[in-house]
Amino acid sequence: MSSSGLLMPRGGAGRLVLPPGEAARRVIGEVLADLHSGDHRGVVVDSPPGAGKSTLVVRAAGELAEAGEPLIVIAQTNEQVDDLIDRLAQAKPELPIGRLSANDYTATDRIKNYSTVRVAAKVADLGGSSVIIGTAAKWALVPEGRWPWAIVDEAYQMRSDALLRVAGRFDRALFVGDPGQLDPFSTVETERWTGLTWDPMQSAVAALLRHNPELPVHRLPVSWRLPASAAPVVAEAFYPFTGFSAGTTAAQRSLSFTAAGFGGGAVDEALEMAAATGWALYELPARHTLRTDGEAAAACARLALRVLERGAVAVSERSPGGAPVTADRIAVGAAHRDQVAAIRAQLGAAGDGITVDTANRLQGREYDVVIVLHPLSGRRDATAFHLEAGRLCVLVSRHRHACVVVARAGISELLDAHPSTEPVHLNVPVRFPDGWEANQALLGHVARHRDMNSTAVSLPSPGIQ
Amino acid sequence: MTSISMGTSRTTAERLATIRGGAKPKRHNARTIAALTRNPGCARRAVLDTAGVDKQRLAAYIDFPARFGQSGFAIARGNAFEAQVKASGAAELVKLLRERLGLPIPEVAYDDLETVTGREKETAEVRYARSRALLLRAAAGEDGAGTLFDHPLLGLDVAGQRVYLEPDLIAFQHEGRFHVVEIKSFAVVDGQADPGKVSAAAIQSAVYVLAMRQMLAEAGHDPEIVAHDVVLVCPRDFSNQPTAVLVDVRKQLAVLRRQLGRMTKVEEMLAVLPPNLCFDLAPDADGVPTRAPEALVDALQTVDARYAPDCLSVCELAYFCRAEARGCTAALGTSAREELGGIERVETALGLAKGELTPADDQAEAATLLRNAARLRAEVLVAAAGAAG
Amino acid sequence: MSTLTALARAEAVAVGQAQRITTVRHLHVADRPLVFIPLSMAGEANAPLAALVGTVPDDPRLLVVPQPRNRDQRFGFAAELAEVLLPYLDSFRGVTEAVAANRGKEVRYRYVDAPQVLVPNSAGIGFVRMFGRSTRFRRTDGDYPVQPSVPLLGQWLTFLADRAEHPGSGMLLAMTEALGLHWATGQSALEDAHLAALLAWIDPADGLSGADAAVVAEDPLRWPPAGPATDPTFDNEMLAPAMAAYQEAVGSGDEVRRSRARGVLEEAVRSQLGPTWELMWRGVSLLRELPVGSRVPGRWAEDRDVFSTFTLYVDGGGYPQPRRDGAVNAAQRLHRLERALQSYAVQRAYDDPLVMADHRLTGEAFVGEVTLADAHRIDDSGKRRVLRPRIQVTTGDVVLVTAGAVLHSPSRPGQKARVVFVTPDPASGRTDVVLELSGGLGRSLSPAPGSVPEVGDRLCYTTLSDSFMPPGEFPSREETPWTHGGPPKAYEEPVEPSVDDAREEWS
Amino acid sequence: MEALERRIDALRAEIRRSVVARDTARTKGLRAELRIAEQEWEQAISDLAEEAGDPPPAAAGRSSAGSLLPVREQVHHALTLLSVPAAPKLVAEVHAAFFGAAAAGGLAAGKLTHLRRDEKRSFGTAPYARPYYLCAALTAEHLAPARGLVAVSTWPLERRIVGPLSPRVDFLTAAVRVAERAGTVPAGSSTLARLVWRFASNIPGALDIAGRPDTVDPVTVIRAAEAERVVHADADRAHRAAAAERARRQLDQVDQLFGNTLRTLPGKVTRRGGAVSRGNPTVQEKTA
Repeated sequence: MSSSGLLMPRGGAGRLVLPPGEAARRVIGEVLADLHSGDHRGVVVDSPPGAGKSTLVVRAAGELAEAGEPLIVIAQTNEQVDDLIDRLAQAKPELPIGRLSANDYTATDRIKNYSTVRVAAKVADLGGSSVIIGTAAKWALVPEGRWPWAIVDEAYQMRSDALLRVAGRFDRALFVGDPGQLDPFSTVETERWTGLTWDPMQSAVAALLRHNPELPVHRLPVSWRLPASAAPVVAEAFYPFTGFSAGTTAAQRSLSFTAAGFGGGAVDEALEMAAATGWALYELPARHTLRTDGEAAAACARLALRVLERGAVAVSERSPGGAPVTADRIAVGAAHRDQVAAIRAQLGAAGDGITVDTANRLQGREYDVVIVLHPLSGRRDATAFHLEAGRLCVLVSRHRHACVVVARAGISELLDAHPSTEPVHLNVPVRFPDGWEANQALLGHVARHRDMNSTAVSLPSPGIQ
Repeated sequence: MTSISMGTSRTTAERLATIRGGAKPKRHNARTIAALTRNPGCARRAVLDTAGVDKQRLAAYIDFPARFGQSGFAIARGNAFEAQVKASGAAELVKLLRERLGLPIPEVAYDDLETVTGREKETAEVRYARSRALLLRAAAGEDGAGTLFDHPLLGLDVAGQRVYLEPDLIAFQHEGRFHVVEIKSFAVVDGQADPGKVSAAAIQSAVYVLAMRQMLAEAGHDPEIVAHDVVLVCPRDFSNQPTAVLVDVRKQLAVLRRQLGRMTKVEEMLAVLPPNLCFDLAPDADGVPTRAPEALVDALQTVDARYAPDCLSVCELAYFCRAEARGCTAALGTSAREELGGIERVETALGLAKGELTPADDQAEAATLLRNAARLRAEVLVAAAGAAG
Repeated sequence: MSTLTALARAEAVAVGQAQRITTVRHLHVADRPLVFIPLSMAGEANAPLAALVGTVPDDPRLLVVPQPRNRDQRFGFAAELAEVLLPYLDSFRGVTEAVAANRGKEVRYRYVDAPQVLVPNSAGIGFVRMFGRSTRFRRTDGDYPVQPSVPLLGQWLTFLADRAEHPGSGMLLAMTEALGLHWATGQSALEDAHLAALLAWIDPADGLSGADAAVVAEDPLRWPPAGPATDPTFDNEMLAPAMAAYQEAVGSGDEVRRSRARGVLEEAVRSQLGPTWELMWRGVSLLRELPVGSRVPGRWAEDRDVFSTFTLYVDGGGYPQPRRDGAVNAAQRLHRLERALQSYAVQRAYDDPLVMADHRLTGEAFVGEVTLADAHRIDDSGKRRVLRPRIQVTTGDVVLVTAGAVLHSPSRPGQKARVVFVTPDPASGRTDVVLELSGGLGRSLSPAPGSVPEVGDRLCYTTLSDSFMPPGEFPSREETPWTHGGPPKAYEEPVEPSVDDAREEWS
Repeated sequence: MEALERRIDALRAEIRRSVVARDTARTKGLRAELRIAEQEWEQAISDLAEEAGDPPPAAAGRSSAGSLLPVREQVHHALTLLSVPAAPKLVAEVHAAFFGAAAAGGLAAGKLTHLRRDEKRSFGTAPYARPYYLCAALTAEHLAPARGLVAVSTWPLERRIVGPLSPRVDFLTAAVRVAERAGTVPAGSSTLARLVWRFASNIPGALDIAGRPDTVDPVTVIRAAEAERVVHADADRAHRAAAAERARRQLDQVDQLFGNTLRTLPGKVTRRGGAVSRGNPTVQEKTA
């Protein structure tokens, strides 16, 4: 446990003793102090959504490299690798950076622009780089070499076995990630390893801490992404024991529309609600549907397009004068790939540039406005997949301004009738929050942002029993 | 329906007594309370359980006997193991608690709460009072207030009724903190046990934790002094030696609180049921229920069930509900129903797939999917038959 | 469950009989499988009660443990089982074949056939695993010595149980799962775990619908459960009295009485095992009737490889498998299982158009006709000119692949097809997909004959690929990193049977 | 004969069905029928055996089971060795370890439960007619018979009374006694070694590192058990003495030996909680 825990607001905002900027700075200072002290083989930093994880990684990498400590960075996807290189190269224009890549990787434009960045498939070809960055999958193929330091980014998305394969490459490591997001998974179903501290199917951080419980765990206390309207809600539902607060005030962020809503009806009402309060529930009549519920997909698309049509403008600490919410600042999130395909089809050419993706692939991303197709919408019964707290957490924590949840009525009843028959395994730490509880908590909040006059209430609602 | 005005003049308890009829109520215990969490969406089960109807007898009488039953071997083994762990002042348990939870050497006091006065049969009230007195004394942190309490009798309010629970367990207290110890005879082999059995044990233990917390809270103590970690004692590997594992039952506690809270909604459920609804199994002189099976079947059909194949392993009435659900996609399992586009009936799904039925508005998407599937299936099977022939 | 399988279940309900969900058989059925039906004692941790075992339908061997709580009898059962199983395993250690290894630089040998053990259901596999666990660490000396065959049996049972976890392996199969892989019944997957009910749907008795036949099959008095758990009323009403009578007869010292009581006991358990024995062989012949998939022999060859390797290990006096996998072992095994699972799924789809249809329905594959073909197209945009033929495939299937995706065709392994354009035609409901081909075209700038599909060809393209995936690298056990507890200490991963194992307290 | 066997099979099947159906009346009737059929079958079998000239099956076990006298002696031996009230199972194990399980009929644990009732009846008709009686241990709180314990009447009341610490103290005392005796037996049997080991494995510091039955050292066991007993002894002794004093004042001869079962004693009124009055009292069936 680190002393920074003392600064943590318990159960949400409101009790922060320090201004957010100062609280965050202190934690980062403690993290760096722990790194430099050399007292620990590993340091873990839990970072809630938008709490400045990348900033921390870039800063730690820069400081370690400048101190002359050869360093590797292990990320989980190629996109994350490119993101990190982009930010690090900007922050440290002199720093020689190596990008370890697969043979068939072609550097993206944003990487090509940096003269300090070299790309190669072998470590030997990256000599002279102070920092070498690659994916965990790529590092697993590096048979030798040992660096004094590693930074493992998105460590909660990494599986324990992936860490096992790369851990021989470093003496000490900084592990950074968001514990509230989706756990890694395997296509193989087996209980062979459940209960083992080294169960390869758990997250890398879980394995690390079960073997090294004495390692310091820091928590970044402030979300710079989530607005004041969302941080307490997300913190309470998904980070019940640690919490975090918003780095900005309600006054610093606002969303408005330049074009008036003509005949948009329920869609416009939902958007107005979202602009005013940060949340909206766009509720469709109760019905059991296919996963690819056409009506719901259409609603998601309509909402996203309407944000563009109405010329939404976002005012924030970054652009106090307001910036237009362009297509690349809008995302639609869903649970399944076929839902994504259905929504994309509904968006058509008008929605070019709007991101539509599954929760898994939205992890770590950020937008101004996010439309969420609720994973339980239209379902007759919930499965562990649909109830997973991490999935919902990812979906409702991507936005800087507003989140509109699209759902069919009846989710609350569905949750009530959900049987609790989960098997229990010995010696497996219980994961919190429970998906059921988290779903109830979030739904409870969002339901207050449902305009009773909106949605297609004129249609008869069959009701779900 | 017609009952709403009637319902107001009768208390829920009377109403439930009518439903039960002349038969004695089936008693709740930790297992039946735990069972409430298994299919909370089923109104049929909720009504029968709340009224205390003997579902197994009912199911058998209408010719859909449940296949439950416990082997005498399993019962004997369970009792023998429990006796062994509790023998000589629970010597084996003391050893495990010393090893697992660092119980200090002086903490060995053992109070047997099963007998109070040594009589063959003691009333629940007497036993409950003694359990309560001793546990509260321990909660108050009195000197020499005891460490191990065997067979405490606990009480819990279920649907507005007090239910007594007799755990086969030992409540154990140290430094003002209570733990529930649950002794089970399934094996822990190399640190793993049957997850279904652990799950059942966890939810039963949670019932006891809840009951103890309720008792303490009523007496003005902090309920949280009953730990959410229960001590599960099982035989290790293939031997008879006990081993102890801590099981975190926080999730189970949340589930129980939720479902017990829901049970008060039984009034709403009863309000829409016929006022004369009755599942009377009272027997005549020959031991045969006086009501005809057909009448009971009729009564059952007035209460909606929510059948899923999982019910077969947990609910005594499942075979009846399954027969009733014949031809429903639900009977094929929840995932099959989902894959069939949530269409209720099998023949509808097939009709839509073959294009023989015109889909209703809300079936259009499912119909497209089913037609596609049927087309592919037919195409491949015809080709395969052609190749074979 | 896929929509196609769900639809087949719906059809089964309507027709009253199980429906095929594959066009071929996806597993190997041995010429001489060993059928093994274990029963265990209720309430005990995997205590064998009885078993019926054998390779010939009309010659099952009955093994009975008159007092399952008795330790000596339990290992006596193990020794008896070893008497059947070990010679069966040995019987495959005759003829070997040479296999090229290490890119043809080396040769290794494998047996031309391998054992196949069939149990009724997945709980039967669980029994094999647990019985392997309880026997492989037994010692042949010291306290409670067992016969040398017992720990050996334990190693083999553990080996088989591990193989059963391996997707696509056929060395230890559960009959319910083998049948369920090929037929969809009109009941739920949960009910399919009941062997008698499952077979009642696949092969209902004359004049009965599958549903009615299954209800009959569920009556434990007519069709006793296929084990390892016995019916509780059987335990209480038949087995308990028979055991007690046997116990008493033993106590009486009267040999005649003892053997009579044993006869009663054997009759009782035989009555529980016999019906399942018949069902097992009916299942075997139903499976044999299916035409075998073309990639099945390849997977069986892998089984034979693994069997050959393990015989060498056992012959060399290898230690019994550890109780639990160590950190490195666990990661390696997960990697192997994931690879096997993926390749098994792809192979089944490639072998079987009905399985591929699942992927067509979800848009991961499509079947269509080649409507345009430019076999000689040269791509000269790069450093050197390369042959990149293009074809257009027109399909009525749902197409969800997007431009840039790389597809494969089961009938043209080794050739990649990159999606160039996808053009749906809403009017006809058909979609044109333009593909650019690479690989498998020969070495020159003009394609080898037959290497490019021609107009009119009907082809399947899919995102599934069965190309070789190189295995991952792992640290050695001694190099287990500090993040995973460091190198295991000797006592954490005991590989040798310890005195502790012999000393376990028994009832 | 075959018809009889078929009938037995059919009856068993019917019983299984009626058990599942919870049809108790029918099950009872069927069981009675089955018993008769089985007796007929037994008879037929022995008739057959006699016809064939086989000797009639030995009736071993029956003859000795009729008398409880030897069992009584055995229990007395074992309890005297242990010197503390003990559960029937332990009594049986101690007897088997030291005196062998030779006695015909054995010391089946179940039998001992009946024994206590037998003894009480005997004492009631002719008090002190026997040199000792197997009697109850008494709970310190209510002076009621303690569940599942047997004691000897010649012991002082203090020893027969059990308070909360007594089970542990008695367990440790028994461990000492058993280890002492085991130390005097040359090359003790493996049953004895296992008994000592079972005690030792629940006492801190009583086992060596190997922890095996064949390496248990009685002296170590005694030392470890004594060390722990000292921790609890004073409190336990005081508690027992106070309760014994109360028993001598309040109980008659019979109750002093067999426990008070008729009333709750004055001075120890059980508090009746307010929460007890509602609902139907339930004694839950055992969950295995």
